[in-house]
Amino acid sequence: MSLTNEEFRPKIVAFCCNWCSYAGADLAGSSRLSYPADVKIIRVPCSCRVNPMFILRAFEKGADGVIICGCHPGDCHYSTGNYYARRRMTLLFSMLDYVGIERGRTRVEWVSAAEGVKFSQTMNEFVETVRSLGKNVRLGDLRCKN
Amino acid sequence: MKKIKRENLKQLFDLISSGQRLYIPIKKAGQTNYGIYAADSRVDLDTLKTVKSSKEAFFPQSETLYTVTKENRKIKITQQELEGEDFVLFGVRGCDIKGAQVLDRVFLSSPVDSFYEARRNHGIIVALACSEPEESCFCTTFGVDPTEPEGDVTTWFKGEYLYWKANTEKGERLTALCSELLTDADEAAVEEEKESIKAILSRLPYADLSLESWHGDATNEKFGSELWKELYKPCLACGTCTFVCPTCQCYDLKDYDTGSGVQRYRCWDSCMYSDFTMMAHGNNRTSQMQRFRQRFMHKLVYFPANNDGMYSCVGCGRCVDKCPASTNIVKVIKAFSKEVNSK
Amino acid sequence: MQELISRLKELLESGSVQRVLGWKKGDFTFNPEPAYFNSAEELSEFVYDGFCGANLSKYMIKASNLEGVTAVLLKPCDTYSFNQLIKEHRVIREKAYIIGIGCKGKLSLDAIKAQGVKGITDIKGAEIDGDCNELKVETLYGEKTVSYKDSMLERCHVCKGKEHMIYDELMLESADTLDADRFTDVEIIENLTSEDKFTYFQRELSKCIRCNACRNVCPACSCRKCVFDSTKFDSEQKANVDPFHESMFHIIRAFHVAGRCTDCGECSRVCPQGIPLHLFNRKFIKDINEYYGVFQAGEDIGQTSPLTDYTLDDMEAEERR
Amino acid sequence: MHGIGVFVCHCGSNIAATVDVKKVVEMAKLEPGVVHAEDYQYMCSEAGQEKIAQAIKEKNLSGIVVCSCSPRMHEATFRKCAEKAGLNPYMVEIANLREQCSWIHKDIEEGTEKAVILTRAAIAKVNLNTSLEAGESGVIKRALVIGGGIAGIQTALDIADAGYEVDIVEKTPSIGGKMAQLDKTFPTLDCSACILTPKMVDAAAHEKINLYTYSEVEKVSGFVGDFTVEIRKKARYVNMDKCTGCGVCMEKCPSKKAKSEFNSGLSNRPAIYTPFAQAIPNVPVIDPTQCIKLKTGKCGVCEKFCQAGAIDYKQKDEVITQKYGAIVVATGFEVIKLDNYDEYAYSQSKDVITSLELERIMNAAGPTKGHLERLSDGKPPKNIVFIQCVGSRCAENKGKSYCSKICCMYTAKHAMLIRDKYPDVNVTVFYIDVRTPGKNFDEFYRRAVEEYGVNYVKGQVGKVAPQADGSLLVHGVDLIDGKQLKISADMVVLAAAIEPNPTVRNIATMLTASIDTNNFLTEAHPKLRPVESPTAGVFLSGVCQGPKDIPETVSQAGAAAIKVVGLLAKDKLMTNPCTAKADELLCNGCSACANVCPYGAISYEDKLINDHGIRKTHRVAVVNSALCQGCGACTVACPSGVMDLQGFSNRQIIAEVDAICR
Repeated sequence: MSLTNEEFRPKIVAFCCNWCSYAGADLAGSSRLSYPADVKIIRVPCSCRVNPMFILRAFEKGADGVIICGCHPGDCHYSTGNYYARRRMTLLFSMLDYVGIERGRTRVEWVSAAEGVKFSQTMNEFVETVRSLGKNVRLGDLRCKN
Repeated sequence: MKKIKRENLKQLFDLISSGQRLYIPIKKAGQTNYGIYAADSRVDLDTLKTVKSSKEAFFPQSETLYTVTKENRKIKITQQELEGEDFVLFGVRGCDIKGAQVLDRVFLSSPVDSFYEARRNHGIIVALACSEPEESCFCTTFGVDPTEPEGDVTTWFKGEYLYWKANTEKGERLTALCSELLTDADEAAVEEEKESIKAILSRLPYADLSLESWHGDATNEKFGSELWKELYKPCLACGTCTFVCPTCQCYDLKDYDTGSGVQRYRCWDSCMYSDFTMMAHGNNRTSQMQRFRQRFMHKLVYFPANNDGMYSCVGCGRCVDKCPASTNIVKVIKAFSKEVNSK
Repeated sequence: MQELISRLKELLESGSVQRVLGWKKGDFTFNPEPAYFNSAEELSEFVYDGFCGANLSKYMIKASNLEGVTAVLLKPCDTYSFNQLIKEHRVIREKAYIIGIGCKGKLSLDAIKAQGVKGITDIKGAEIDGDCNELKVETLYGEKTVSYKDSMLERCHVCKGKEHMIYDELMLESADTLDADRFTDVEIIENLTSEDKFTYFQRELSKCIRCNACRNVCPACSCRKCVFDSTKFDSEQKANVDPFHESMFHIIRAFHVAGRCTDCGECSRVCPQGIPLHLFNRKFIKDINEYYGVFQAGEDIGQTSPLTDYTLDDMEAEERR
Repeated sequence: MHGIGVFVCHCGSNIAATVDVKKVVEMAKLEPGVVHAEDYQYMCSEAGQEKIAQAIKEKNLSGIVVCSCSPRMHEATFRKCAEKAGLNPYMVEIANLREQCSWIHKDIEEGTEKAVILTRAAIAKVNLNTSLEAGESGVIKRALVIGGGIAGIQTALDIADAGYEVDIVEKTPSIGGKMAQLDKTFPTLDCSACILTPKMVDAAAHEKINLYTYSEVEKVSGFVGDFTVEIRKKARYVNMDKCTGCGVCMEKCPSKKAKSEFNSGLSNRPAIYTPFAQAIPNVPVIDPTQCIKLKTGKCGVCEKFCQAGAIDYKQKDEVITQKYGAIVVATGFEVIKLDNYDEYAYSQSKDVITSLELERIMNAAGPTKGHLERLSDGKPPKNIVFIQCVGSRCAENKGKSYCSKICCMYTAKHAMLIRDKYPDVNVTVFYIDVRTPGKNFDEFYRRAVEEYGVNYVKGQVGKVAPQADGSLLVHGVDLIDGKQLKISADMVVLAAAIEPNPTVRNIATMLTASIDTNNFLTEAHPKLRPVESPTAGVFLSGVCQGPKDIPETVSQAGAAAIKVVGLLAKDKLMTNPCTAKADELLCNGCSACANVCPYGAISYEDKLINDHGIRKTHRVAVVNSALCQGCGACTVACPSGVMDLQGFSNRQIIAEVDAICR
């Protein structure tokens, strides 16, 4: 069913909170902690800015995995944003799971500005998981799969 | 007149579909709709009405018209290829066939819709008489004969057999293709079946539904009626009636960016929607009453006015069955005749 | 029933309400439609029986803009929706005089037809005054008898109970119709393999014709302009052009009503393709109950909706089962 | 008409080594809207910025993308550069080609491919950017301090000294707070009243400070720079202008059964009272629950004796409305209720007391006139046991998980004072740890042990059992010796945990300031913004933010004051333009957005909306851009997508998604 060959390069969209994970990604960069180039980061002010529409849109247009990174619970720059994000994403991802979208294609991770190592590790793991799942064929617009 | 045993129908479908696409009512997840036949399809010719009508075979819910791609800073337009292969549309009821005739008026009059035309030319219709009409049927009001629907081939179920009569040259070709499975039959059984259907038709609850006062010249009289202000009220403004309707033909044109090009496609639209024909200045029908009125005025007044008296309702009764608010064209027709009678 | 009509007349004649929002007889016994009655005379057309399934709370959004007070007939389950609409400022409480009416289970013509009944011309036994045990169905092809229970809408088998959450007065008795657990089907799907889940939903959703009946009937879908009709996200969709859009629409719709959906079952009732749309909403309800504590939208106006709330130690997305 | 300029930075070799910048430039030129693309060694350098400015002017660019290091590094730089060149600073987007591309990808092909995609995403976004203007709002030059303890007093004094008007709202009849109840203070052992009262007097006398005692904040609306607050001045039944503070009324009052709050309930007070002798204002209040006249209509003794004619039984609560530019919360603490700790027999024996009660007993103005005696029989105690961490550092749900921070030090103080004054009294202290991080704190504790011979036992007390002879049998354990101990004591002092004043919940709600699970107010940042609340214009002073001793409280009070002064000194506040905005044409007015807004920035108005010629009044959301901090929580709560975030709009993010997935 799924393509699992070595050559498969998944498209990964990472939504990162400006105050923590995006800075964590910067730290991973300045510490030269590599992770696959498949990961492309979109900067958002807070994990609570991530609308389920964005996630489905990414899958629609051909993403193979979507990851949301925010501040650790309790550390939100806006004090409550990641708490809302946590509920939203828990429910949304549970729903995607329920309609048969492989669980490994979605993930939420809390990464602080100081956690460059965690950022890089998380991305390495996530890409590996998505790669093992192969191309996303269940949740995408077929017209985009050229 | 030919016939084939019911139990051999699968062979017939396999045979037809071996050389061309076969659209046929298929039961999937509890509902029967037209679909492309495959060996494992659950063909369902017993359900009288598919949820969606057969119009989809000629006028799909959405279809790409052309694609725009970009090469460096230049753009390139590629037209979608027209239907180029024959296909068979099997088990079409009289109402849906009449529906196609209504659509022909729209899409085949100048300027001709080439996408529709190509499909229409390549489609071979195998009609099926309605052995068991249902309570919501009122096709006879619109001049449909469900005892002998006009297709390239007309078929009847009677007892063990499906009776088969080719009407056109296309129909003869299909008959020839299936000749190994069809055996000769006399007309008696079919005549008997037609009589049986007629008997039921006369007992249908809507058998007496009258279109008196509904005609192309009724615009002024009907448009301003106070009745609309009450009739529309249950309407939820969904598109169920328009999407199950065999004659609704409105569509929207939209673009979709696939990332490697933009596809311009058209898709069904519904005059019941608040954003139907939305323009920069807003909408020309601003209330649901107006939208509701438009649908019925179009079917029963404007369309006959422009099409030699042909109504764009065929009496299939799908909207009667499916309206979530139990409002429908029959209630509208009746409301007005009550008004006429009370005057 | 007579008592109800008398009371409605009284309300209209006394001028304490300007109109009644109820049901009008259809041209069959089984297709009454939601209707307004502006005078006592008009009530001759009034009906309330097992086929009056529509949740009139949704109509109260518009009725709240009308002059004066509308007497609205709400079944116990409809009152949850009404409460939720008050909470969201979509209806005006003072504009409604709520008659909490009894309910003995609402009928589904599809469920009756699914019992092999064709060409129905008349159905008796759905009267609210009756015992609602059996339906006598007259058809073009003879008379049949079906059990009332087997002919009920899915939602009535998982009834939330006979209690009205909000009302000004109560009329008519209700019956217990609960005989199933509402999460059973969700659990069955949850236990499928990912592949089977996908196959199941694709089969169901491939039938969707995007008529928007589910959305337009839904009391929680009360947006003045739905995202799927607007360009807010570049998200306008008019048709299920692609299997993706079938899923997208229903997932997002369910998400948007999560924590607000009262599980009134209208979406499944009206779907012309018989898609069990409640399975989406119930999944969210089940998850919310399990993850954040049992919550019933519309039960208590003062309660915070689970999606506009949080606790510091909520479960992480990765911890879900 | 769009004209986008793309500027690709080499960052020396930081980017150029693993990204083919020329290729990025060439690919960028093919993107829609791009009319100019170039690369340069260092875009952030003066010469680089000059190139950008020149291109903006010459090509009349409507937006620019700078492909460089992280926006966290130089976004501000390039925005300024754009602004100088006449382009709105919010028409700038950064593609992060260094930290998130060149530095982590070694392969030039891979790096270039990703760089092209990141650039594409930034171009897609900037195509949808709109010019944003930072808004301005005025500042009302007046501050409100909620709470009149040492934290509130100090904050008010510091603000007032800087020249701004300050109001203190104190719910009890006098300012002074908990510190007024203390006898001595550690680590210097000076008299609490001696250092506090002058400050109270200063506050009362300060021309910029206005006291609202016996008053409570009832409603808060508005936002940073412009809060409107309703304050309820509870009826004192004594005319403050007429009262001379002679005290005759209190002496003559026949109703003397009320427990004195000031003496922790250890003595009684009259129905008409001032909490303590040095109360400020020195104007009594009548406790309506105790006053015979107010309860039955008979009596009127105080009125009869009041020569100033200040008694007014008809006085009513008064609600005043005042505007403020900043609000400081200084609501302080309470000692926890000891209901969950009955193993220490607090409810069973009068000789089991809290440390705060001991403060009163030791105080010359206290119930025992400062004599150390048992409350049961008035006898001097011979053996006193102190139990630490009662309700603090509690693992179970029984008490508080946190350390109350002040108990170790005040217990050392108490032990020392007792041993100093009554050398024959044995003092034992049961402790989990002794925590003395503070200037001269550990020295203080060691003096208690070494010089004053206080017996510190590391271990916990399981039970205090009152005996028939009136003594208390303390069952403890000595963890160092590993022995069970039974000590016969005649007084047990509990170092009960402190918790935020329960009124803070209500106040936090009014201020939309967040509180943590323990009801302490949350600071904007635990390290870098410890005296600010996440709600702009709201500041934190004292224990309401977390347990503190007096010196810490006073320093935080000063810090809060300087933050307030910094705010009030501004004439205009610049607001972050990346705020949420509702499309009122389509808003449902459902309140979903307001329910998730941490700043209370969203309100609703009934507005006449013209929807393509159809005019109707709708309830629509209105975002106060001065309050909105731009988190975007509301945008997702909004089902119809009507609430959008400027600078990170739905369509902008969607465009980025599309560009990346293309």
